[in-house]
Amino acid sequence: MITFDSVTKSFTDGTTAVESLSLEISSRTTTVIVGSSGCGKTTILRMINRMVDATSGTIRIDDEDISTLNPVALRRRIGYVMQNSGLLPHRTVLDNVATVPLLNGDTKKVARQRARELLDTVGLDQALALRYPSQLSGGQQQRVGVARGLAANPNILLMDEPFGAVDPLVRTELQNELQRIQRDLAKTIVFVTHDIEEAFQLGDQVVILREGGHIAQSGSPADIMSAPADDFVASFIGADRAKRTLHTRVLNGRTVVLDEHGTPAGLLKEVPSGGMDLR
Amino acid sequence: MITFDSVTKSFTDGTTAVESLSLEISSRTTTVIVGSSGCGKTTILRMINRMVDATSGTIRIDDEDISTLNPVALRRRIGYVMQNSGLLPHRTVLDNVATVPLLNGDTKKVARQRARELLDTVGLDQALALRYPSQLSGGQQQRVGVARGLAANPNILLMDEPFGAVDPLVRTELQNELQRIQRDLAKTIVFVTHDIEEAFQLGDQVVILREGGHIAQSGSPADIMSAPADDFVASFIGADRAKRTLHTRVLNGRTVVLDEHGTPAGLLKEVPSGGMDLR
Amino acid sequence: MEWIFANAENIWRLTRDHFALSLPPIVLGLVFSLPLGWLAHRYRWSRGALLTVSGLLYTIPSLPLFVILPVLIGTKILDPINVVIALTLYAVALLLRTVTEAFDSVSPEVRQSSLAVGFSPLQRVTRVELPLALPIVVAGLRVVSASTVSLVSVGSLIGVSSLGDLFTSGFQRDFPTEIMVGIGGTILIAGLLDLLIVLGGRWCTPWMRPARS
Amino acid sequence: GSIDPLASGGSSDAPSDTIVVGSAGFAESEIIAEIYAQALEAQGVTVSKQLNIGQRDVYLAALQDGSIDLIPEYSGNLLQYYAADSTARSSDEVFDALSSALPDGFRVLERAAAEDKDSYNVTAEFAEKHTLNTLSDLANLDETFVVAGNPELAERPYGPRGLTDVYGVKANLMTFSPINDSGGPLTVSALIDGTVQVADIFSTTPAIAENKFVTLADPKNLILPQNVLPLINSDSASDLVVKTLNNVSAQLTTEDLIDLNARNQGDEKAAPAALAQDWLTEKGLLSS
Amino acid sequence: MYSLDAAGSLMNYLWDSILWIFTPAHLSGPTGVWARLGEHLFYSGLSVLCAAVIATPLGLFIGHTGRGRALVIWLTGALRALPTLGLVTLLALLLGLGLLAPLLALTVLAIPPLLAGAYAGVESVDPAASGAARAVGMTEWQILTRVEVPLALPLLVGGFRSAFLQVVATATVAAFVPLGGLGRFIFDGLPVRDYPQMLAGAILVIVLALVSDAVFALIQRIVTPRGVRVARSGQDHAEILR
Ligand SMILES: Nc1ncnc2c1ncn2[C@@H]1O[C@H](COP(=O)(O)OP(=O)(O)OP(=O)(O)O)[C@@H](O)[C@H]1O
Ligand SMILES: Nc1ncnc2c1ncn2[C@@H]1O[C@H](COP(=O)(O)OP(=O)(O)OP(=O)(O)O)[C@@H](O)[C@H]1O
Ligand SMILES: [Mg+2]
Ligand SMILES: [Mg+2]
Repeated sequence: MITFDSVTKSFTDGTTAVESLSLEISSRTTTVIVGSSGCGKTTILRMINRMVDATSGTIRIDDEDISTLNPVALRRRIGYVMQNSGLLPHRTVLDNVATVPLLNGDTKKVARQRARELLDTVGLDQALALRYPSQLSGGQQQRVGVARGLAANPNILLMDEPFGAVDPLVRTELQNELQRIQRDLAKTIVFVTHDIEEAFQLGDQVVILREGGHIAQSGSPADIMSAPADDFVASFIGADRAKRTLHTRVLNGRTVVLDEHGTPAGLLKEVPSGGMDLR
Repeated sequence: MITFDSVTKSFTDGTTAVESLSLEISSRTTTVIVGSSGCGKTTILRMINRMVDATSGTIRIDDEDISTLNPVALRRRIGYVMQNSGLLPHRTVLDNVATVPLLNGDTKKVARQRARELLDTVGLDQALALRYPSQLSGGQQQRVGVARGLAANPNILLMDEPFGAVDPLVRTELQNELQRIQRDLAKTIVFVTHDIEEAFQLGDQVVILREGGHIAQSGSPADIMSAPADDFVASFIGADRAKRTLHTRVLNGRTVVLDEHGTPAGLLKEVPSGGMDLR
Repeated sequence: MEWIFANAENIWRLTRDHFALSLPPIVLGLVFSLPLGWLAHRYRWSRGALLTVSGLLYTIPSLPLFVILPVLIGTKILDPINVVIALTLYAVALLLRTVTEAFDSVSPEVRQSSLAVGFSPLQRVTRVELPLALPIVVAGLRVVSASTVSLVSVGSLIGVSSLGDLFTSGFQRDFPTEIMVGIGGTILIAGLLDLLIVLGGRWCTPWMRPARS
Repeated sequence: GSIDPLASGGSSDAPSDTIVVGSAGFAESEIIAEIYAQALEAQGVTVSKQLNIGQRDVYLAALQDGSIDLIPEYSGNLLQYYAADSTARSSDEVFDALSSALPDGFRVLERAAAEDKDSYNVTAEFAEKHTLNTLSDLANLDETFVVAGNPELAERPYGPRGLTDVYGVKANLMTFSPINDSGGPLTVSALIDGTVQVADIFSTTPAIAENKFVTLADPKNLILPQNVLPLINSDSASDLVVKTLNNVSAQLTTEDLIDLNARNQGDEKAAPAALAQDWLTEKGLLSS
Repeated sequence: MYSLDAAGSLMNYLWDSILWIFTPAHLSGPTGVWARLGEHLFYSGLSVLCAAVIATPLGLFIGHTGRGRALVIWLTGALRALPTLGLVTLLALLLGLGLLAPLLALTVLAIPPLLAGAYAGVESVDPAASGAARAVGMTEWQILTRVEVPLALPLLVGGFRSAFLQVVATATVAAFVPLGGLGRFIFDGLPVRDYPQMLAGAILVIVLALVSDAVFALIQRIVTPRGVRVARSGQDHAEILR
């Protein structure tokens, strides 16, 4: 479990990126932090592995105050995946993934063996192992990034808009892949995005932020969709917009779900007979 | 009307980007060409204003073979909007928009007057007129790009992933804005994207391409959604995927539409009572 | 032509001397400018000072520098070390800016990611920043090498022999062939060093080799 | 000499029984230095060479700091360097004065008959037009004229200032044009094409005769006698060395110099080392 | 020990040479400091101008069309390796006394930076900007003159800046063949080891170089299109934030 207790971060230039944030992130689930640009998502994430140090307040990992830990050692036991993969361009795919085990003192052989296994885990062809990052497609690079994040076999995986730069088809693929991996490994994933769709798809828990790292609402996707806490959330998730306001129409013998623009969103599986209130 | 008649484009390095394409693009509607990366979308678009010349076949605009036209003159009567706006960084917003009227021989005064009107058309504050592109947000830059595309009052507007680089919220805003403008101006818009959602939202007509500029299916969004031509199209529009397979559930007293992952897609407006077949 | 054969031994000796004078400043220039360049890249306060001083150094005309150095550092006046030191100063002056820019050019993303992965500060410099700065450094080194080889010949004016001897002697004897041989030799040396640098650079940066696919 | 820039002292650190022969930055000095060097080598002396050093001030400093041990010199100029106000005029006077004017640790050996001195030359036409025979006649010129010479001539006692002081040449009519080729081809062509009217050219330069230049006579001995002689670091002047060099000086004549220079600068472009070898062979000085 | 001595003697020499410069007899007249400074500027300016006439159009052409890139790289490399001393002596022999030989040698020296500046300037223009210009119907000439050149100006002027700097410093070597300019002080001082005079020459060259560098820096600022400058400062800001 990761606990933020009244955490504030002010930068030297006076910007207060996060103000008095308290938050609990449960273990072995995916928590998605979502919010628009500049609202403090990256700052929150980086405070967890001390790439950014909090100005005040306490952050605990399993009840251990991280400010007492050595930052370099801390980072080596937390996975980190970022946008544009952040791979080291001068090292092969294999060596990129093997970086963390090597830093942790594994022998070259062991580290590479581990790296090869991880390529399988993230669904990358072993044939790519000796390529350099620039020789991979954007989607492949992101997979390598995920593999590197998992290399130290960390309990915690921090992901900062990891799929922000790849095209929508590949993005969907990577999202599905992440869900598959998470079913197997059950890490504590903290995932940052500004795409509410992505947040809803991936998050067991979704935290919607407004400016200054203030929490607007947090909860499960369905909860948030059905009961937005306020107008900001409603507008953020698009509940008040034509796109979220759906109706159905039968076409070519199938029930198509359309939004108010007439844009099709999908096909309805069963006609709901009143539906069942899960509450 | 724009007509492609067995058009092929091979580049000097041997890549055949478009092979024997025949296509009709109706006037005063929006045609969206959608396909994954490298399938030839940009090439098709650029053949229309002769930034790329076809290797064989004929392209006609209103029955006029464009290969007989002067390319520079042709381009001045066709609007073009591209990703990252392609604005001239050393000219102010106003001068960027005024570029085309000036090239067409308007006086500076007339051109600027026209440019100011266009800022209104695309919903940009006049206060921004004297700023430089770098002083605008990504979304504002794209609006300027659209304004410039409209500046020569062209019949045809070519748009190459114009909203590909802005974040999802702004993107939605720009898409809505484009639909509003199109309702007023009714241009012949050829719009390229790799986002099927965007294609469905904006297109009167959607052309789905596969590799090599081959048409997989073309038709209205609802048609394509309800009757995908083949597996490729079905998979491309996601009809076979969990995301497109929707069901409803009542939560907090509202009917939420969910996909197979349980990700909410929106709220259902009215419970369909059997629906109405529009065919 | 005849003259060349008759004087082959002398030309070869001068070529060797020229090469021997060119190499140390290039190597030393690199050795000094790497740490200094990193300093200038890393610390804002040092950047202004270092870049200004190196800019100033570069404007000193070579001849007076050759002449005044022995007076300043107590070397003998015909000692080739004077030329080596002076050319090393120029090499540092030229390279410092390039090295600084090379370190600047390492993308922030890669920096962040190396931080996140848990490299220690020293490891980040030696294993990430330095290798990634190399391609630009190599480009700068090529310029330095060409200009050093060219400047060595000025040493002939103060009695440090190199292919430049052929310039002064050919000039005094109205003998263009001799000068052309000197120029040819200089270009040859420059070409050879350039080749070495390019090959060395390639060897050090295997990730730059394959074309992007 | 061979160069190892990383060795701290360069070639001057050669073992002390090695004699480093230097030369000034012009061909004749280099040829004579080669003659000295090869003659010494023939007698079994270990020799290394550091030729083409530059002008007097530089190579004397090099002799002073031990970079070189031996260099060919010219008696008059050397005397003027150490005793600018010396009144010595004849060849003997100059040699005697020189021997006492030298700083400690330096000595000169026997002088050769061979002489090569600065000389002021004009073209035949110019001499005829203004009836110029001697340097005194320059005082009668009433138009501006340009004197060419190596840059340092401007500072020398026998330079433009000397012309004014000794011969009364009008300083306001005379400008000095520095040409850095020691009276070489550029100076010669400048004289021919009229860019300059008077040129300082070494008297042993073949071009004087080739171009029928008129060398202006120097009745007042503004330019001192310039016998070629070895200037040596006293510690290096062993009996064998002294004897060998004196043998060389005994045979070296002005005609020899003109001849050697002609072969060096003319079409043959013979290298100094080869010329030295030819001369030594001819004079029988290579057989030990 | 040495360093103390060295610093001390350097100071003495510098002081002597400053005194030398400001000796009235050395300041004026046809061989005085002012005249030499003027000559130096004249030679440098003229040769950079000549080089610009050759290199700038070539660089712009190559940058615009992308054709001949290999040529530029090869040419700048080869020209850089040409020893100025060799070139100037050779040309003096072939062309005789006068301005032409040193001027040519300096022109050759100035070509690589000018070529690189012009070429890199155009090359650095965002292809989106030039592509957009083509799309709105500018002719190739209009694209070059209205888009690429304005955006390339900072680098273009940068090329002039380093060319001029190099020529100012190297014009001293060209004084080896008879030429005026500040190199005169250096070459006239060299044979007689007149340190104050030589250093005076060096100091004057340095001052000239620094002043002209500052002037070029100013020009560079002025010609940087405003929109680009704004973007730059934004970037700087972002950099500080990292
Ligand atoms: N090193 C820094 N120095 C000063 N201010 C900073 C720094 N890093 C971030 N900020 C500021 O803090 C705020 C939050 O930044 P942060 O990067 O956490 O936002 P974000 O939510 O990740 O945004 P994005 O979606 O654009 O990545 C912003 O206003 C940003 O400008
Ligand atoms: N100038 C060119 N020379 C050679 N090949 C080219 C050129 N331009 C495009 N291609 C190739 O033609 C094919 C189609 O390119 P095009 O740019 O039209 O694709 P696209 O559908 O627009 O892709 P994207 O979504 O990435 O923009 C690709 O394989 C591309 O590599
Ligand atoms: Mg962020
Ligand atoms: Mg495209």
